Amino acid sequence: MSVREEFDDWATSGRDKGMEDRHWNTAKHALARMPVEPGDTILDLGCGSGYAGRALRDNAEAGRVYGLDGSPEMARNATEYTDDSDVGYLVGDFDSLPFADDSIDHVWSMEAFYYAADPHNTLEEIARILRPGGTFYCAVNYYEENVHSHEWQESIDVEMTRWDREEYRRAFREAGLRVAEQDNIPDRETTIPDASAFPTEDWDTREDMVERYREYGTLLTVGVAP
Amino acid sequence: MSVREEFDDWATSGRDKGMEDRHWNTAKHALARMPVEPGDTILDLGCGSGYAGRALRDNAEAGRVYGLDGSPEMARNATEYTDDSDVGYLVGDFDSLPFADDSIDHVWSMEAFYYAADPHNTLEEIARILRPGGTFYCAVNYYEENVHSHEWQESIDVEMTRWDREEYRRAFREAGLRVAEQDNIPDRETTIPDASAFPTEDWDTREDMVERYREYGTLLTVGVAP
Amino acid sequence: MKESLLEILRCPLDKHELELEDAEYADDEDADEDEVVSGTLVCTECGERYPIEDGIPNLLPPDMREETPA
Amino acid sequence: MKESLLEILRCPLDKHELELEDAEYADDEDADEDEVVSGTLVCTECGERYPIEDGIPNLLPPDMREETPA
Ligand SMILES: Nc1ncnc2c1ncn2[C@@H]1O[C@H](CSCC[C@H](N)C(=O)O)[C@@H](O)[C@H]1O
Ligand SMILES: Nc1ncnc2c1ncn2[C@@H]1O[C@H](CSCC[C@H](N)C(=O)O)[C@@H](O)[C@H]1O
Repeated sequence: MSVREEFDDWATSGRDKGMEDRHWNTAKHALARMPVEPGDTILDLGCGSGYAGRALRDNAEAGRVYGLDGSPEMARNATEYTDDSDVGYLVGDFDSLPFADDSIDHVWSMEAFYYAADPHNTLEEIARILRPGGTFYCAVNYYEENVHSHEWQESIDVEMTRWDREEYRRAFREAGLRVAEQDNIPDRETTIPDASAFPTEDWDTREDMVERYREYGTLLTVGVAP
Repeated sequence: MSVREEFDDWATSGRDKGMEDRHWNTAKHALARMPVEPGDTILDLGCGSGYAGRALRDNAEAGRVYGLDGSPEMARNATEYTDDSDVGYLVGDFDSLPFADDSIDHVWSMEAFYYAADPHNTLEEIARILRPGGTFYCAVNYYEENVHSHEWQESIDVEMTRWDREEYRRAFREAGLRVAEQDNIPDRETTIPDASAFPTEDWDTREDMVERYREYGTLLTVGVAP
Repeated sequence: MKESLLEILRCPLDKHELELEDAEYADDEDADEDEVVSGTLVCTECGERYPIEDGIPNLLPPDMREETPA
Repeated sequence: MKESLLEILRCPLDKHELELEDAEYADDEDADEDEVVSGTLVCTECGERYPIEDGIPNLLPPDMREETPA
């Protein structure tokens, strides 16, 4: 199934908003670290509901924010959620970014990068469009060390790339990006029930759920164009 | 008073260990973000008791770690706290770093950078010794937005530089470093007593103490050599 | 989309500049700049055409753009 | 200090290489490499001398090195 078919479906059934709620718990901490200067141009890859761009405009004085998504329905929803004319959404694919060389100050991507058909090529595309000194904030919950995420592939028809921390660092460097930081950002807000509630529908043990959210959380890798 | 006189005194009266305990609450989170590869050479500027270097050797497979301090007594204490021969301490000054160009993979500094007599020159020195792609992790509790730190200067005889977040970013860029992230790392571990305990010796209100530790915490600015 | 996006937008295939054709604009008096509601973006190099619908430009490579098969 | 530190250590004043003189080594059989306990580091360019005491090299610029005044 194509990205478009899979995620148009998610968008029309309202899953874009559900993801926004869940991802915000860790995304907000990563977004707060971005060294955004007033007027900067920011691109959100796989923007979904587009919340990251709206937050960067509201809190970080970003100049223009563009959200790119392979699903037209996602881009349509995102457009409806804002009337800020300095936030724009467009349809496009990670492997053929429709931007000029050196045209973007910062690229953000949450829970989307690993859907790229050719992630190494996507990193090269990101390195191409970033101006020297621009950053790529790549946040993922689906990665090798997070064993609790491995089964997600079973319910998604788009092939997902499952790198470990070191593979992320290496791939960034191969694409010409400097690696500035790598971090696990814990999700301290998702409610974890008392031990008596386990097993739940999704979790065998409380320990697993604690490990997934409070320990592994979101893996952030920050690259910088040289 | 000179750095040496002020801090030799701190070292011989055991304040190096007190700082280690307090600073570790936030320093460990910043250290965990460093993209250290096995074998990397790391320099700790103003190392005090030298805990950061020891932690990087134990947890991040750093190859060699050097701690530099302007106080001979600090360097002496730090040397005594380890028998790892790949950790070395030396006496030197921030404004005349005794290292070759491009010789260091990562520079770390906790609660020390602002003592530099000429911080802009120190940043240029750091940019000089870092290899391309190397990072500078600069962590400070004393900075403009942290109003609760302003009075510290009164009890320290070395002149301290009090930049705000933006001044840190600008100074890094002026020295030729890319700014990859800036973040406030909360100290969630320092015990904050019940409201009934306030005012305490150090704090008028509980709100102030919460703001100081849980909100402002430690300001981290990460620079990358291009 | 705002017309100024054209400054940095490029053809996804060959990264050349795009020209806006058949543009229709929103009649919003508050807008400080022209808001394109529909039109076509044409690559100045390869001639490939990309639609703008409901203000959203679709810059998918042409082989990914076709409608969902039934 | 380990002797290998000399590979990256430089004169703080002019950043030229340093030469080790009058070195005394620790007689530690476990050490995989020579551990210098005392000696002098001499700048190959300006001739400035930096002491190593108790294994700790002091690379302060000479005007910051003098003993604490009484
Ligand atoms: N190859 C590709 N090109 C562009 N977008 C893609 C893509 N593969 C997946 N996506 C988009 O990436 C998104 C992943 S879901 C994450 C959405 C949002 N960032 C959030 O945090 O909630 C989906 O909207 C999907 O349509
Ligand atoms: N100009 C300078 N050059 C070198 N070291 C300096 C210096 N100014 C201050 N220092 C050192 O910086 C240290 C600051 S105290 C912080 C120590 C340690 N990093 C910790 O986190 O606990 C002191 O040990 C002091 O001697």
